[in-house]
This record gives sequence, structure tokens and C-alpha cells, in this order.
Amino acid sequence: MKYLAISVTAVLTALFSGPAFADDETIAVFTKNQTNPYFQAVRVGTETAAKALGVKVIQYVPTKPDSIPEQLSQVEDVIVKKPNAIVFIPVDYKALVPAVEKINAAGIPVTNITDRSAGGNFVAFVGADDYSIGLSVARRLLKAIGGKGNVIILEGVKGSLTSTNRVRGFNDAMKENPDVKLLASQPANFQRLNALQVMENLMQSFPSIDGVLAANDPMAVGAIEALEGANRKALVIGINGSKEAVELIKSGKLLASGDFNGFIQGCIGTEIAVRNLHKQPTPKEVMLKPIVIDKTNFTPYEMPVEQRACPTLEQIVSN
Amino acid sequence: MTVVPLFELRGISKEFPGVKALDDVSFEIRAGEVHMLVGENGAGKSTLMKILCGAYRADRGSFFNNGEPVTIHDSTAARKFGIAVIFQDFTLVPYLDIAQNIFLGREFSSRLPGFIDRRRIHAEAKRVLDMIGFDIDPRMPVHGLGVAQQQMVEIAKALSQDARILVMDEPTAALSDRETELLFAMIARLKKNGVAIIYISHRLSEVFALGDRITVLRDGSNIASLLPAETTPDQLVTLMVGRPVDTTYTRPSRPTPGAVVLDVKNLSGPSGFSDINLTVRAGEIVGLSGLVGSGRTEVARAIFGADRVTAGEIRLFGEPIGGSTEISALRGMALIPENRKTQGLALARSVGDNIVLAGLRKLFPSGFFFPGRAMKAARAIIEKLRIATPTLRRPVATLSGGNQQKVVVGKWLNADARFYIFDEPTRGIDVGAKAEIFRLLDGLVHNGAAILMISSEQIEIVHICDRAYVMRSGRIVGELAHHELTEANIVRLGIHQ
Amino acid sequence: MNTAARTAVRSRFTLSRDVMQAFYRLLGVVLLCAILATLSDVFLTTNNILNVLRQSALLFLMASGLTLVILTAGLDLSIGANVALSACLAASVIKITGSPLLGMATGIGCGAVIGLANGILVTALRIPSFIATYGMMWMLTGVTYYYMAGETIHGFPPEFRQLGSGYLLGVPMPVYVMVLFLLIGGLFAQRTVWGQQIYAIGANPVTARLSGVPVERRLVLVYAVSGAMAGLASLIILARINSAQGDIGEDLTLPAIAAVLVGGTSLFGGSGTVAGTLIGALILTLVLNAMNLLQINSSWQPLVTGVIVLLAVWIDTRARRIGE
Amino acid sequence: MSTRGFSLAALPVARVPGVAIVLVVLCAGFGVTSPGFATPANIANILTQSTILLLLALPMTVIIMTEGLDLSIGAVLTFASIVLAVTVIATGSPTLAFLAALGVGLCFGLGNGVLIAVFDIPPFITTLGTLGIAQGLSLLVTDGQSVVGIPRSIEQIYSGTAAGIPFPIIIAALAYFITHALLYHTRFGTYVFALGGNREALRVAGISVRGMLIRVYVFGGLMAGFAALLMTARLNSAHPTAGIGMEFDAIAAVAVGGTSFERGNGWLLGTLLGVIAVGVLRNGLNLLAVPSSVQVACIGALVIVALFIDGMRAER
Repeated sequence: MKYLAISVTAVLTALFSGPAFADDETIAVFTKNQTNPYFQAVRVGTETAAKALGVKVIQYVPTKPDSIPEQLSQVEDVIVKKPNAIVFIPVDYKALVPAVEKINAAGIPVTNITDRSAGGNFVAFVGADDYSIGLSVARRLLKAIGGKGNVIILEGVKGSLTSTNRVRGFNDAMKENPDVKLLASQPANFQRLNALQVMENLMQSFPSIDGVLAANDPMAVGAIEALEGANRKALVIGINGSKEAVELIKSGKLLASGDFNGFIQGCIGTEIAVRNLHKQPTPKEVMLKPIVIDKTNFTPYEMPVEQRACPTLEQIVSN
Repeated sequence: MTVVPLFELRGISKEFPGVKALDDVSFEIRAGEVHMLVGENGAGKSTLMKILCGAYRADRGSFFNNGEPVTIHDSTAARKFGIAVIFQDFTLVPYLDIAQNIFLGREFSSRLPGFIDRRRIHAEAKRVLDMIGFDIDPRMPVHGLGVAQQQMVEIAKALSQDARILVMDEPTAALSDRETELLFAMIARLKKNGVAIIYISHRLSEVFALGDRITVLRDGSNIASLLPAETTPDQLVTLMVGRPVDTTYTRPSRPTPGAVVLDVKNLSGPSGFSDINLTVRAGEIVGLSGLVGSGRTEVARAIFGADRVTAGEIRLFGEPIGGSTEISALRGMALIPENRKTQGLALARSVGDNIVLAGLRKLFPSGFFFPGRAMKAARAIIEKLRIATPTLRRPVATLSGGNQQKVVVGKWLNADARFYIFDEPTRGIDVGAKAEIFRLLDGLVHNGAAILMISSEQIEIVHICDRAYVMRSGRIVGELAHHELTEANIVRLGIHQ
Repeated sequence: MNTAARTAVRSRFTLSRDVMQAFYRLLGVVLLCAILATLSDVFLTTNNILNVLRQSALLFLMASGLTLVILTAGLDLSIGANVALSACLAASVIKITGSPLLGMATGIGCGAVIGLANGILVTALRIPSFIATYGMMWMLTGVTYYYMAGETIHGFPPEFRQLGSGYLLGVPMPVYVMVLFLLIGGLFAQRTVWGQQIYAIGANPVTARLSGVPVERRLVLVYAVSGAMAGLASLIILARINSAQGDIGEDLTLPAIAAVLVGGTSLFGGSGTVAGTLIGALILTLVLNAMNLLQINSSWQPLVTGVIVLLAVWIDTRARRIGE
Repeated sequence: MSTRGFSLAALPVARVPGVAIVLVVLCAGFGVTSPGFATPANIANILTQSTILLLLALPMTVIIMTEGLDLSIGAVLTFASIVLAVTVIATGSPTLAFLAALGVGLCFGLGNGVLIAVFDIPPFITTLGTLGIAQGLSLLVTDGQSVVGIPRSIEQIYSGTAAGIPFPIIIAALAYFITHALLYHTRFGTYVFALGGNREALRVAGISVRGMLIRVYVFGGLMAGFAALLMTARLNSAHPTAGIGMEFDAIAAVAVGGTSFERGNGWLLGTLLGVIAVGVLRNGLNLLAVPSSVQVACIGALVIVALFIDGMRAER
């Protein structure tokens, strides 16, 4: 009987033994989903930085994409584990405030990246300004169509902070160009297939479209596919600076993409978390400069994120 | 002498869209009598009983309780007059226990408002079960009970409502002989206590053995009300059917049996039979008799490949088969199952679809299905078996029992079946249509087919079969050659002394 | 009343049940089109009609396989996840080998294997299809996430992309695929022995088995076909959006089920047609198209879809009752 | 082992519960491999996290026992949560807001029940339709935004404790016992078994099948309203995607718990175990830092394994 118990325990141990926590410092990283390449870039950024800084990161991603209750549960589970620090992208910037408060209550230092949480105490916020990226990349397109013509906006998931701010940037750029007419502004949920179908439908209503402002790269690509399928021409911009977008810029199909650099946000977020652990001074806020990637400057972005090195905090802040 | 009847229905009429189910029917029941209600399927027996228990409302007609005019517009009212019905399809809930089933809809309230008093329900149930001499724990869930036990629960349920009038719809259809005896004994006891019993039956033997009075319905009308002593079975059947019918089917002469078609050796299976040996030859009808629950149906299913076997061998035309209904069907075996509605037919599908189902592979060897050819094949079967249906597209559910049974047989004719297993082929079939089914069986063997027939009615086995096997507790306990084939011999073998 | 005359009347009604159902549904489409045409002048243009047809192709391909499953009184909740995994595997095969044919074989093959696994769970392990395919959905999603690791695979050869975005004689390629599989699906269901057996299984599996129908094998076939159709649909998506990502099939399962139900196939099995499913897919696509054309707030979309599903099925129930 | 207090009818005799085996194996496995797992704090954590799902899974058990289904329950929870949040912000009265949430649940439950019982539309389709309606209303009311600014008093409902036990666990335990009492000790429960097992029996007993069906779905709607209170308190906000897909989680928990989709064969305790098993699995995998993609696959495997074990038992 005793032997049986021992062997059962052994089997179970073998079955359940995952990567065990080492003694070194661990940082728990929260991202929104496993499907959007942006968050993959963030995760690679945190891992690259962690390797350089000699700490360990553990990734927590909701099994259901963008699930609020699940991210909240994961936060609660992680508090049980007590990691040394947390790098946090809330699935929803308002709904996850209770989660942040729980982390605060547990005394775990937390760094907020990408989406600024509406509440809670953070070591720092690292992000890029969705509004100004939207504004500058839209300006780039409006200039390219000569300050006049017909434009369509493809919005992201309704109500998401990212979409709201980027679209606000688009609209403000439009205001600067009174001769540009906004034909339609429709959500396509940040998804390629949605964007493709919305664009196909809108093309039925509008025989002449000069430009498409998409709130992320997959939607921009969907719009390009739709235009190509109908043999029509329009300039398209996206946001995120993804690998695919860079290739399309190189081949001239995409005019430009706003650089919303997940990799660097991951790097810097982790670096700040580690510095804070080591009682080194950290900035309260790091905002990446809005950079528009286009035909003139895409070359550095061609390197896959896995091979890139993290910039240091000083490089970013001094920039 | 005028006796005030316990309950009386007068001039009841009921119409369903397009069908006049009852037309000016009157019916009375006296305390302490067993009143037989007979008639063919569709004669209106069930409708009349549903009106009596308040499930349907009559379009016209009046009710009298002890001579006082009353109304019954729902089941609560009927219950108030002590009317309880035991339907053929039991109204039991499988995952409630016996006690909860007995008191369904009449649960005792506990002191806590809204709650039921389970303890009292169990105690009361025990009392009722004791009363009918049924020794079982009322906490047993019903889904584990056998058919006879479920029927006992139904009776207990009726009696717990202080029933003065008990309606039983073919209560012995699923009972073995011994269980039937127990039921009859209970009926006698109830009679003595002054309970009136309305008993619906297709079995003439029961009608005469049990009945104090007989009422015959045909096409929704009263045909006759008679006393068993003053009538004969033949007269009764003539009244039911509306034309003279020969109830004793006389078997035409048969060819001498040919080669062995089915050869079963030492067959055992987990569904409750072991060491079965039997053979069936071309051109003969072999009976498989025994009590309900003796393993007959299980053996039939195993031979057909529907159930697993653990040991033994089945040979059809000399080739070993087993374990697959598909291969059995392809090799020419056919099963006409006991329950045609749930196992023999796809009720919602059309007559045509049902007829071609088993023969699809034979009719369309290429795998492509041609509706025209299928219709033609189905029409041929309909003509051959004289199935009464206006069109092929009609859902088979709308056909009468006898015609449905013919559809089940018909589907195997297209499959070129040469060995048939009939499991209770006459269950729920009108007296008039039974002879037709037997004629069908005879026709099949005349064309060289072989038949294994299961029946609970020994008289059928005796009249139809060339020889018979008798089963008891999952084993074959004897084989009766034609000259030994009598009811007495079957009973002697089938019931352990 | 004469019995024969009475039954003749009744049989004429039962005969017209299917006809009536199809009639109501077509009437619905026509009515919908008429309303939409008055609301938007571009709605009835050839271009837009072709556009709607092209968009409905994807939904139809998924829903057509699912129709067979639902005909057997089963359900396949894993088709969306199946599309995602099949698309991702097919995409990497195309990227690695450069051969669209190999990629297409991978996509359809992967879909079919997943369907086969569903079939085995439902038949051999006797797990109810609803739960088996729900569990399968999670497992497939997990494998897809693991395999893709948050990345995107994009940029396929132009000859492959023809499948999704190409035209032949002015008609988009997916429309041809849709019509092809409408014919194949319709013929399979109505004009083959297997199809007839599938209807019989849906109507009463016990009867089917006792009539010599190999129920288990047909069920496995049905799930495998449903899986293969999901694999095919994944190819159309790949060719249309020129990329594969882990979330590709996320929102496709419930619309596909809705298309089958709006198309008049009964969840209880045994009744329904592949052609009806096409009408269902068209209705759902038309609504989305119209909402884009009229620039209606997209928040209305689930609400409108929900109401349409309820309406369509309610009309069916009414029609059936009138028929009986 | 004592079976006192359990009715035989409550335990599906044919199947020894696979969910119990799965739960024991999971707990033993995680207990051995993850030091943080078997701590009181973590156990409280798992149970608290499971409460909302339990509140949905309990009525789902009842509904599935009637051979029905409620796909709208997650979306109704979401919409009720939004109405609750909007009401409490507008009026400042948590009581009023809670009543409003219950009202939403009641309306949708009533709607489902009437469509199913009176209009004869199959439950799957009815609730698929009302799922769309509830989801659409949520989006329309909020325009996709979170509703924030809820008074702390609501949040207390989730984060507060009484005698060291978190409120949600108390609420869930209460809900469990109420449902248990309803199912096994009231007429309603008896008739639920009959709705799934033999509707004709109810008709013959003079009980309105329609009325009972409507009540069953109203129960589902009301429980969704209760769950909305917990969800709103948990998130301290309401969000139009918060409850998406929870109906399938609930159905899976019910199935894992051994309730069958046929003949009214249900087991409420199994549902509780099923919900906890899912919670334990997610928590344990998080503690072991198993990659999310593997977690996703594990959930699928749990569902299939539990039903497979049940299926094997049933075959004997």
C-alpha cells in the first residue's frame, strides 16, 4: 500500500512538474491574448530584457482572448505565488483596476505598459501615445493624397482605449485638412477578415476612395486585400509596425505604419521593474516617440524581434 | 332491477380536426365490476378514457356521478370523483423514486412553507405498496425497475388517489404469465373492495376470463354492451371488426423444410443468455417461446448482430457472421423488432423512406440514390403487402398499427432477406389484422424464406410454428417438434416447477 | 365522412410541408432584399450581389458540413477552432514548401482528421457531441496557440490567392466553390445511399441500426466531412486575407450554426437540406452587408442576428403546424 | 460511507462520478508539485473565483435536466451587470440597482420560457437568439465602454468577509443549498425531474408543463441576475464582454459533473464538483506557470476525460 502511494506520487509529480521557479528574481508579465502579434512582440521584449538583466519572466495570458474575468483570476493566482514584480497590460483599462488594487495590497511592485490603467499605483507607465501616433500617421496619408479626397476609417474593437485614442488622432488630422471628406468610420474589431468584409461592403457604396486609415496593421492588410480584389487603388496606413506591415511598406502596398513598438515597451517595462527591485531610480513615465515607418526608414524594422537587442532606458529617455 | 351506476357518461362526442373520434357514446360503470372495453385500434377507446380522466374535453355529452349530473373539465375534477388511469405508456419519471412517482402532483407539504415532506411521502408510499402486497423500498428510483414492477407502481399511484374507478389500458401487454396472474389476483382483490375497473384489452381470453360486462366500440360509436356468458369470441370479434373474421388462423400446408439457414452454436452474451443452440431451415417457421424476460429478445438481437456476444458461433447459410447489423442485413437476415415505433420505424419519415431503408444497398449498388427507382420499389411493396396508405410521402406515424408492421416487414423485402426474425409480430395489432400478418409470414416461407418467431402468446406459437424452442432464464430448456407443440407443453417447459 | 377523402386532404398538406418551408424562406429573402433595395440604391447592383455571394461562401462552406452533422441530431462546436488550426498548418506548409497544392491538401486533411477525431469521441467513446466537440474546441485552440506563438504567417503565392480573391468570367472564385459544394452537398444528402442513411440516423438511430445501417461509421463519416469542409473553408479564408493568425476562426462557429438553423434544418435531426443552409448563410450575410452599406452602428449586429434566428425558426414552427 | 441525507434518486446509480476521480487526481497532483497550492489562502482563492461560474452552472443543471439549454445566460449576466452599474450610478441606490439586475434576469428568463413553452421554439435556438439580443443591448447601452464609478459598497460584496469567509463563497454556498432544496425538497424540483423524464406524467397529474418550463428559465434568468451582482462587484465595473462564453463554461461544468442531457438524470453535487475541478485546474496550471496555450488544451482534455470516465462506468 505504501509503495503504491509512493509510486502514485511519483507519477503525479512527473505529470504535473512544470517549469519550477528558480531562486532568482521572477517577474510576472500579463498580456491580453495569444493571437495578436503585438503582444507576442511585448513578450519577446520582456524576455530579451530579462535575459540581459539576469531575471526570470513568466508569461500570463488569458486562455480566452481578452477575457476580463480570466485576467483577474490570473492576477489572484499570481498573488498567491508572490513574484518579485509584475509587468501589466490590462485587458481593459477600467475593468482591471480592482486587479491592480489587489496587487498593490499584496505589496508587489507593478509596472504598467501599453494601456494606461485608470487606477491603482504603479512604479511607472511605459507606453506610446496612441493619439499622437494616430495623428502623425494619418497626417502622413493625408499629405500623400494631396490634402483632398475621400477617406475611410477602420476602427478597432468598440470602446477599447487603443481604438478610441487612435481614431481620435485620425479625426484630428482630418480636421486639419478640410478638403478631405470622411466617407465612413466603421469598426472592424482589429481583425483582418472583418476589415476585408467591411471594406468590400463599403466599396459598394463608395465608387471613389483615396485613402484608408486603419487603427492597426491587420485591418490595413485586410483593406489592401479588399482593394486588390476589386482592382481598385487607394493609399492605406496602419499602426503597430508589425513584420508584415514592414514587408508591405517595402513592396509599396502599404503607405506607412505608426510604430507602436511592443518590443521596446516590453524591454523598458521589464528594465524599470528590475531597477525598481534593485532600489535604483526609475522614471514615473516613459512615452515612446511617435514614429511613422514608411519607405524611407523601414530598414531597421526588418530584423525579426527575436534577434533584436533591447535599448537601454537611458537611450529611450534621452532620445 | 335498476342499479344506479357509480359513474356514467352519456352522449359523448369528440371531434379532432378532420376526424370524428367519438360520436354519441354512452358508457356506465358499476361498483365492484370489471368492465371490458374492446374495439380495434382507432375505435375511440383511448379518447373516451382520456375524456373520462379529464385529459380531453368532450365536445358534447354529460357525466353522472352516482346519478348526479357533474362536469369534468380537467384531471383534478376527474380525480375528485376517484377516477384514475393506468396508461399503456407509463407516466413514470425515471429519475424520481417510487414514492415521489406515486405522489407526483400530490406531494405532502412540510411545515416549512413551499417544501415537501419527503418522509411522509415515503411512509405513505410504503403503506400503499403494502396494501397491494408489493414489497419494495419506496426510495428506489424508478429507472431501475422492470416493466412489471413499474406497472405495480402505476397501480399503487392510482390507488393512493383513493380511486373508485380504475382504468387499465392493456395492462398485460408487457407482462409474463406469472406477472399476469399476480395482476389478476390483485384485480380480484380490488373488486372485492368495491373498486370499479375499466379494462381495455385486445386479448379475447382475458376479456372472457376477467370481464363482468363488455362494451364494444367501433369507429367512435357504441356497438354493443354484452355479458360474457351470453356471447362467444367469434361474435365479439365480428362486432369489433364489423365483419365476420376467422380468429383461429388455420395454417396452410407447408413445404418440407430445406437446407439449414441459421445455425447457432453455444451462443452466450452479456445481455443475459448463455449456451444457446438453435437451427432454422428454409421454409419453416420456428418459434422461440418463454416468459417475458427469459432472454428471447436478447438472443434475437445477438443473432442479428445488434448486441455483443461473448462466446459461441452464428452461421447464416453456412457462413459465420456476428457483431454487425450491416453484415447481417447484407447477407439476407432481417429483424422485425418488438417495439416497432421506437425500433422498427423512423416515425417522422415517410412511408416510402421507411420501406426502402433496409434495402438501400441492394436497390442502389452504385451508392447513388434515385428517388424514382426508390418510389417504384416502395410502391411495389405497398401493393404486394396491401399496405393501406394514400401516398408514399405520408409520415409513417399516421398509419395504423397493422400497416406500420407491414412497413417494417416490407423494408426487408427490398433487402432480399431470406431469414427473418419476428419479435412479437402481433403486439398491439387489431384482431382483424393479425390474420393478415400470419398470412404474410406464411407467404414468406412459401417463397423459401426461414423465420424465427418470438411470441408471448403460446396459442400463436402453436398455430403458426413448425416447431419451437422454449427459453427460461436465458437458456433454451427444450425443443418441441410439431407433434409436441401444445400450449401445455410450452407452459410446462417455460415455467420452472 | 369518407375516410379516403379525409386522408387525401391531409396528405396533400403533409406533402406541402417542405415546399411551404422553402417558400417561406425564399419569401423572407425576397422581402429582405426588397426592403434593403429601397433603403440603399447600391444594394441591388451586380457588384454588390456578387460581393454578398462571395462573403457568404465562407459561412456556407462551414455550415454545409455542419448541416450533415445537425441532420444526425449532433452538433460540432469545434469547427471554428478547426478552421484556425487547419488554416495555420496549411499556411506554414505553403510557406515552407511553396506549393499551394500541398498546402491545400494539408488544410483539408487536417480538417478531416480533426473531424475524424470528433467522430471517434462521439461514437466509440459515446460522449455527447455537444460536449465532445466543445472539449475538442479547447484542445485545438491550445494547439493552435502553441504552434503560432502569437505570430502571423502571411504572403502566399498569387496562384493560391486566386482561390479567394480571383475572378472567373467576372464572378469571384469563392462563389464557384460555393456552388460546386452546394451541388456536391445537395447530391450527397439527397442522391446517395449514404445521404439517405444519414437522414434515417437523424430520424431514429435505433431503427437505422436495426435496419442494417452502420450507424457508427456513418457518424464518423459525417463528422469527418464536417471537419474537411472546415478545412476547405480555412483555405478560402487564407486565400482571401493572405495570412494566418491564431484567432482566425474564433467568431465563426456560432454564425455557422445560426446559418444552418435559419436554413431550416432541425436540431432534432432527420430534417433539413443543404440548399436551405445556403439560404440561411445568404440571409445572415445580407444583414451584415446592409448594415455596412447603411452605416448602422455595429452594436446592433448581434441583436439583429438574434432576432432573425428567432423569427426564422418561429416561422418554421408555424409552417409545420399548419402543415399538420 | 454514510449515505444519510442523500436520496438515492439524487445519485445517478449507473455512473460512479468521473468528476470526483478527476478532482482528486488534480488536487493530489497540484498539492504535490506546487507548494502554494494547498494553502488556505489559495483554496479560498479558488473557491472565490469559482463562485460566479457556480451561480450560472446551478440553474444550468436544472435547465439541462429538463432536456433544455440556456445559451443566453452569460450574455444576460453581462447585460444585467451593465444595468446594475448604470442604475447604481444614476440613482446611488445599490438596492434599486440590484433589483434592476434581477429585473433584467427575470425579463430574459421569462422571454426564454415563453418562447420555449408557448411558441414551441427549441431551447437551443431560443437562447441563441436571446443571447444575440442581450449582447446587442449590452453593446448599445455602453457603446463598448466599461461602466465605471460604482460606489465601494458594491465592491464590498465581493471583497468583504464574514467570520473570515469571503462573501462570494457564502453567497455561492447559499445559492447551492437553495438550489439543492429547490431540486430535492420542493414540488418545483420534483417537477423538474418530470419535465426531463416524462412530461406526460406531469400532464396527467394535472400540472401545467408550460408553467413549469417558464419557471425553470425564470430561475435561470434570476440566477444570472445574482451572478451579475457578484461580477459587477468583482470588476468594480461593468463591461459588455465580461460574461461572453460563460454559458459554455457552465454547460461544460454541468456535463463534467455527470448530469446527462437526457431523461432528467441530473446531479447537483456533481455540478459543484465540476465547477471546482475547472477552477482547480486553471489555478494549479497558473501556479505551475504552465504556458497559456497548454492550459487551453488542458481544459479541453479535462472535459473529455471526465466524460470518458463516466461513459466507461455507464457501459458496465
